[in-house]
Amino acid sequence: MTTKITVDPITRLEGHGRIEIFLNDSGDVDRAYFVIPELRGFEKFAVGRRAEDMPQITSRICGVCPTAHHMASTKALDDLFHIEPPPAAVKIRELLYSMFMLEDHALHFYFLGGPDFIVGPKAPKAERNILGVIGKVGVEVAGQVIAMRKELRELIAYLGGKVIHPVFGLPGGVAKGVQKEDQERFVKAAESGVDFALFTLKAFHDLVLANKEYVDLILSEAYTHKTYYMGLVDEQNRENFYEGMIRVVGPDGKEFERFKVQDYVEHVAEHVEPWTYVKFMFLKNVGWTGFEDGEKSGVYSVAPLARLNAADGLATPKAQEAYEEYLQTLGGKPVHQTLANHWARVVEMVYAAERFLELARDPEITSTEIRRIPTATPTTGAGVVEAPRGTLIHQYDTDERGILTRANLIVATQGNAARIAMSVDKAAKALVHNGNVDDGLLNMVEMAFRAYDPCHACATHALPGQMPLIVSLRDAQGNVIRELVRGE
Amino acid sequence: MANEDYEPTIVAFTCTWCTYLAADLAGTSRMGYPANLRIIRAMCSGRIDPQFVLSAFQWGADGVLIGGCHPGDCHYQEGNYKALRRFKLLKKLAAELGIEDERLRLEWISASEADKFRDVVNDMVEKLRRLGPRSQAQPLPEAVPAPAPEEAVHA
Amino acid sequence: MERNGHPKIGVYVCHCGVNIADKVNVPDVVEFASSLPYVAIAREYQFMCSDPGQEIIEQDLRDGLVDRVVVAACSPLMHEGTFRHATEEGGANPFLYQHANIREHVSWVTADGELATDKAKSLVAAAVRRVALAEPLERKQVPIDDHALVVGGGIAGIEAALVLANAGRKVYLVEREPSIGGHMAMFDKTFPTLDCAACILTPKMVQVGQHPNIEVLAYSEVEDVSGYVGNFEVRVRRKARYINEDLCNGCGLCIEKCPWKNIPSEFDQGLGNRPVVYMPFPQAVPRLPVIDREHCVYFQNGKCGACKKFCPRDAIDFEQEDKIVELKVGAVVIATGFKPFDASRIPLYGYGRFPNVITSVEFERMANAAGPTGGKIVMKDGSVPKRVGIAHCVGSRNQNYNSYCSTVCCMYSLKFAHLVHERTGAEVYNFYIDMRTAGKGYEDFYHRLMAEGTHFVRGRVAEITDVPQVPEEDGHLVIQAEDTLIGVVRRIPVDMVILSIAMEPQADATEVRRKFGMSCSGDGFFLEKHPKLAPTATLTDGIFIAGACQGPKDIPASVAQGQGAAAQALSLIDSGSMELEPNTAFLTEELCSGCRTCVGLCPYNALAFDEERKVVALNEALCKGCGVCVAACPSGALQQHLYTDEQILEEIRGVLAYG
Amino acid sequence: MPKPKVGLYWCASCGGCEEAVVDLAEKILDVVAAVDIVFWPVALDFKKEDVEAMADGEMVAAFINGAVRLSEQEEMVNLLRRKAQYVIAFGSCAHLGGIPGLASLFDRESIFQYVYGQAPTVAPTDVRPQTQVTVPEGELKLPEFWDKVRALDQVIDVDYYLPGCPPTPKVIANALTALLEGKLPAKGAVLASSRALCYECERNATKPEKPSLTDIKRVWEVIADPDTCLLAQGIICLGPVTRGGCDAQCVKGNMPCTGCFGPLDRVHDFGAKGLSAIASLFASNDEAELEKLADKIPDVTGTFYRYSLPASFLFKSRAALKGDGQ
Repeated sequence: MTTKITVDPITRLEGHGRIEIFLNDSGDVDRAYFVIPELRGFEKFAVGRRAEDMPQITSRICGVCPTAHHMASTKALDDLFHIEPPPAAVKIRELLYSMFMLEDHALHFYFLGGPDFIVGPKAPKAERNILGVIGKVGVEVAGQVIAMRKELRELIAYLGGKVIHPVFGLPGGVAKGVQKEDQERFVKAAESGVDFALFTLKAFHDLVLANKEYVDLILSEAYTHKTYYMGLVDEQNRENFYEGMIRVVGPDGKEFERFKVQDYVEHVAEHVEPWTYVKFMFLKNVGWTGFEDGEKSGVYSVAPLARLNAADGLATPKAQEAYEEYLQTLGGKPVHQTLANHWARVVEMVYAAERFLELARDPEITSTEIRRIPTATPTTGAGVVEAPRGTLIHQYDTDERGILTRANLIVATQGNAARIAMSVDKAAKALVHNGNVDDGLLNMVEMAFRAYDPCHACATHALPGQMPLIVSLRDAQGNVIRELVRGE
Repeated sequence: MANEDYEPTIVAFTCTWCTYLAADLAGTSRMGYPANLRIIRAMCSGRIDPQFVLSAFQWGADGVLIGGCHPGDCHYQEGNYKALRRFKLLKKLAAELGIEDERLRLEWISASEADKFRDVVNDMVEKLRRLGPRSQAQPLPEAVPAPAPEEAVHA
Repeated sequence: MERNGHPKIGVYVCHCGVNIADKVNVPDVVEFASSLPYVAIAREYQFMCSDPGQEIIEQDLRDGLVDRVVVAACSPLMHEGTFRHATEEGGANPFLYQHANIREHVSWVTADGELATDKAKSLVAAAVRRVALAEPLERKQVPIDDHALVVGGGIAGIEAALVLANAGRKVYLVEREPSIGGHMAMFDKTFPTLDCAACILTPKMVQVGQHPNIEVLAYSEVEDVSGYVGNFEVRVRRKARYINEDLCNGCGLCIEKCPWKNIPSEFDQGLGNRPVVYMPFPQAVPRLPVIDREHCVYFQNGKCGACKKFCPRDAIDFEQEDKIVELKVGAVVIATGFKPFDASRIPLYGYGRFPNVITSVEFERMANAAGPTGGKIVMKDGSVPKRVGIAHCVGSRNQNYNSYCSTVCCMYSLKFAHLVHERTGAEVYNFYIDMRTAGKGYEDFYHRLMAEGTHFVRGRVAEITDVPQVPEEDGHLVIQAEDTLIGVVRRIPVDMVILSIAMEPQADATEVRRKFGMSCSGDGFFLEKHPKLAPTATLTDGIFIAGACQGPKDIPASVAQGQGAAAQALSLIDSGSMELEPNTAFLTEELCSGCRTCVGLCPYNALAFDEERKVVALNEALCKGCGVCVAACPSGALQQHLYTDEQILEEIRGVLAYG
Repeated sequence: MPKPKVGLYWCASCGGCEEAVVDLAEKILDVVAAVDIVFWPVALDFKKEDVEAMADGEMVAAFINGAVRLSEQEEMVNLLRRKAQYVIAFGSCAHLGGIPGLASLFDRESIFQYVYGQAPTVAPTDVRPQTQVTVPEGELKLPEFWDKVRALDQVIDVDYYLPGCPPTPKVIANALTALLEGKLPAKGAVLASSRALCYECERNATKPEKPSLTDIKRVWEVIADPDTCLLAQGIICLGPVTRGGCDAQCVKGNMPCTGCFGPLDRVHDFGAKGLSAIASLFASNDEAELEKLADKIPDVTGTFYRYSLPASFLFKSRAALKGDGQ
């Protein structure tokens, strides 16, 4: 029996995802646990607060995707106060939201998740970061990434007051609109956004799809799970980030159910495990049978891969093209390969950019009709958006003054929590044998969950994909025989 | 109240021109009242900053009494009304935080109302005795003490 | 505390003889004090306020043993000044001083010695913590206006005005009625000497009227008062008399010619009539008539105008309107007097039902030679009473009305008994609870009356009725009372009853009190600064009180107070300038955001927004030191000298840190 | 000469503070050029042991964001305190407790009960996360979830504070410059404006000379004029109470200031002071009227203590009592 090696006491830092791998006597993986050791209780201290404060309070759940929480919360307020925002307000909200999705996806692709592919999974760790990406795609592109991110965030701040924790959302509309003289700036940003998204798509082609090794990796069984998939769709079942019906397709790709967010309690439920603070989402109408694949298991998945599975198409031309090619290459719907998330994310970038441009050009966004004042008594309300990392639901009950009596939040990453745990377990089982592991394993395992771009800021503190990972191997007696750690 | 020999501490913020004098008059008139009261004098009840009230609670007061001139009698025209404005909102905060009604009082007591002053003190002390120490009636959480090493859980 | 380096605090605990030491374990407190941070010395002494007591403090300061002082003794309102002075004498800034009140707030109100000692300790601890944060301050000097205002032209006010005027000060005397004189002008004789009121009052009224330094503002009322000690600004409403004061020479022709002469005379308590154009009484000062607009036909339909036609100097001015005059004065003497008790509030006494039940004030007018009956004491039908009852304590010493003793009733009732006896030979019955004749020569007067054969029944009058129970009561008023000396209820038939009614605060006492920032005692009379040591001063510097507005009292007492109050006002304004308590607000401009939260809160407009510098500007000269703006200032940019947030928080810590 | 070493660390935070650093955009490159980042768990692969290996005070500065909620955090910040010459509380959570500090209103039990029991979507179960649990394969552990949230200076000595939720790039950049040029103010300073927000707010010009509140409007009850002082429009804006330096971002978004930059130097309790200032503006002396106005501010706690509950008089350690004046 090897003696315990402690590679890294960053284990002392809570709020980090943790993987505990138990080996059996033969040194093979018995079970790998993916542990999220943090909880902040937002749903509890939301009680007693004024409803109108929720968009700002809940955005503090996550400083990376505050806009998603802010928007889901704002939409919950529309529902709560029984008020329909004027068309211009809806467009301004979606305009801002498209910018946010584009910017967030770009951040992940270039800075966080992307390096695995662009630089290559086998590349030395030191290169697998933004600098490595720059090396591959060239400095001016990196400059573009930074410049575009800056411009998009400035425009978000223009409307939202602040880019981190914006303040524009109100029941029945938005607090601030677009000045006529500034519309051109939005259009310009959108145009370069589209170019940039297409460039990124091309880069993905050249660097990833052109490389058989990568494609094989994507398609490999170790990274495949057959689960249900969830996403927001419009009337024609095309993907939508901002509004629509929640659609669930089965492992067979057929529609399983389609419902309004107000009915979410009838369709989704949370499973509690004693060894992690995160609650695992599952489909109520299938039931929880454990961390399992297949249509008998209520486990479902969210985020880009899931969204493209749940939708029948995309509402903008170039994105639709990219979508079709994506399906072709991966053998049609549904796509079960976890690593395909990276590709799906690029496809969504194109959609976000195109939608951004449509709205930026729309004359109505400069309208001053951006608010309706609620008159009905607030009761209960639910709101949903597609956060970069999946379907995000906020639901509030209030008293007649609009003071919260109950809050329930279904955070995007929760939707993937079960599948992430399974992916990690599966990768570990596939790669660890006879108790021997190497850093390669670590990266492979990390890729298994990084593909989801899990925003544990929403449940923990770490930035997406940046979550330092600790793997501890324990022998049958439960002794830690090896600990491996990934910072970045 | 479980604890028989429990004695509440009350901090009173009083206006120089009325309630403080009422307290003096209670003295010159040898009116007896419980020793639980600690008077802090300001020129006007309008000087009493809610910060003072909360700090008094934080630093161990079981009750806080603010004493001002009767409406219309303020030596500075309307200082006591300003005190009233703040008191109304402060009361709401106290209620939200579970600080019982009996613990925070605003009373108009003129310079000649020594008896009223005594009665208010008696009444408040009585009620607070029944209520018991705030720490057990409504604990204001202390900062969490550093856990002993063995209980410190490491992931 | 670092701000003051390492302060050396001296703590001095006073025994106040036994007043403190009896309850508070002084040595224990001293020992406790010496254990406190920054305390260099803790001492005790019998009487800290005595010269040797103060000398202890001054010596410690001079010897450099201490640089800040705490005295634990009586109320700061008693001796804070004393010890600040001692601190200054010792060479330190007087405001590096903190007072702990362990007498009024501890030893005198706490039964248990241990608890008292504990409480004293916590107050001392608080004072020590607070004085450590005390900052040296300069007192501001303000000039004092040497004009004085006297409010109320009764005997007290008259006396005060004369004292001030004779000292060469300009005095404004404001009187609500058309003439000065007050209640005393209505009286006939004064006890116990029985000299006629008019004879002693009138000369004084004349002096006032003619005094070059006195400006009489009769038929006028104070509208409002602003400013502060030494610099009051008073607005006075001069009610329209419809007489041009400059032209009128008081010949009285208008009064004579006025065809409407049947208005019940207020001065005569409605026992006699007066014309619409009238002077309240012949010796009125100023000698100016008034036109009673309410009853004047001219004002009703423009007819008549007889007075105008006949006035040789064309002094009648129907167009006249109320005028507001603004006065600047350094000191004010309030002598607004009292209001007679309304006897109809006691139904059982039948006042208002029985024509021959009259009040003491009505009797005064009746007995007055210048009065409605020319001094004859007669019943409503003009006949002379054979038996007269005098009921004492009507509205006094009675929980239902006024629990206090009006102090003068016994004496004037005796006076009445004498006058009735002297002028009608009637049998007189005095019904009293206790005979209170404290005062020089008063008891002799009582004996004199007993010798004159006045009947004294010891017992409060229960009822006055005209329902006879026995034949001899027929056609008479019957006074029923329990004679507590013999313990039987007696019914005494009389022809006339005089009710000795109480003295009450003026109906508008509260209004006046608020105008001048005074307080009232429980009975509603104005509150003196100290019941023994400052009976004519008030809690508001520069405002003094005299006479019955402070509480029931007789003429000599009122006169004495008038003179006393005047003397105090005089010593104030003669000092030419005075020091203000430096407890004003101050602004740290670098912290001010110009949010203006404070601006609307200041009642003295000491705060304004400076458009140039985009911050608030504070005019400390206008600040009175209430601290309302300080409590509101969201930046903490406004603070108050002697009461900074830190100082008060430190005191709060102090009272809670111990025990 | 070697570049000054700095470390960044997060406690209980949302990641927004890290994003704020990234948002320095091109400035970040100057910073990276000027300093040597030796610890930044979120971005760089340095380990605690690397920190332990440092000499005491080897780091010039440690920037710590997030409130302190767990024993591990306490341990880590104590370590950083030893290794850094300056500890800088970064952002509202470290400065005052922040929005997660509102959790201090409830105890762990009630939070667990709701999250794992009463929440409408939770499948009925008695299972609760355990700090120590035996699974078929062995033992698993979770960190303890403490009752109360603490601001950084309630755990360790703090030299400077960078306010804001999150701090704005300008504020961060100024602080870094001050640090690098050795132009830091006196210890304990909050590195932003010394005046309240109104001073830098363009709308302050439109405020009346004597502001007062005759009525109070909640943000959704009115369409706020985009140029007029929000307080003058009856909307509770905490600009007067809140430290400036953010360039009135929220107000530019036509929404009121909610106080994330915290109190000014001479204010001891943000919420109490804000309450005092706002209530002082109530335009009435009538009890009933005042009740009405006060009722227009439901959730007084959340309104005035949104970012500062743990640092308020309500939650400060009573140990402060025995100490000398703050």
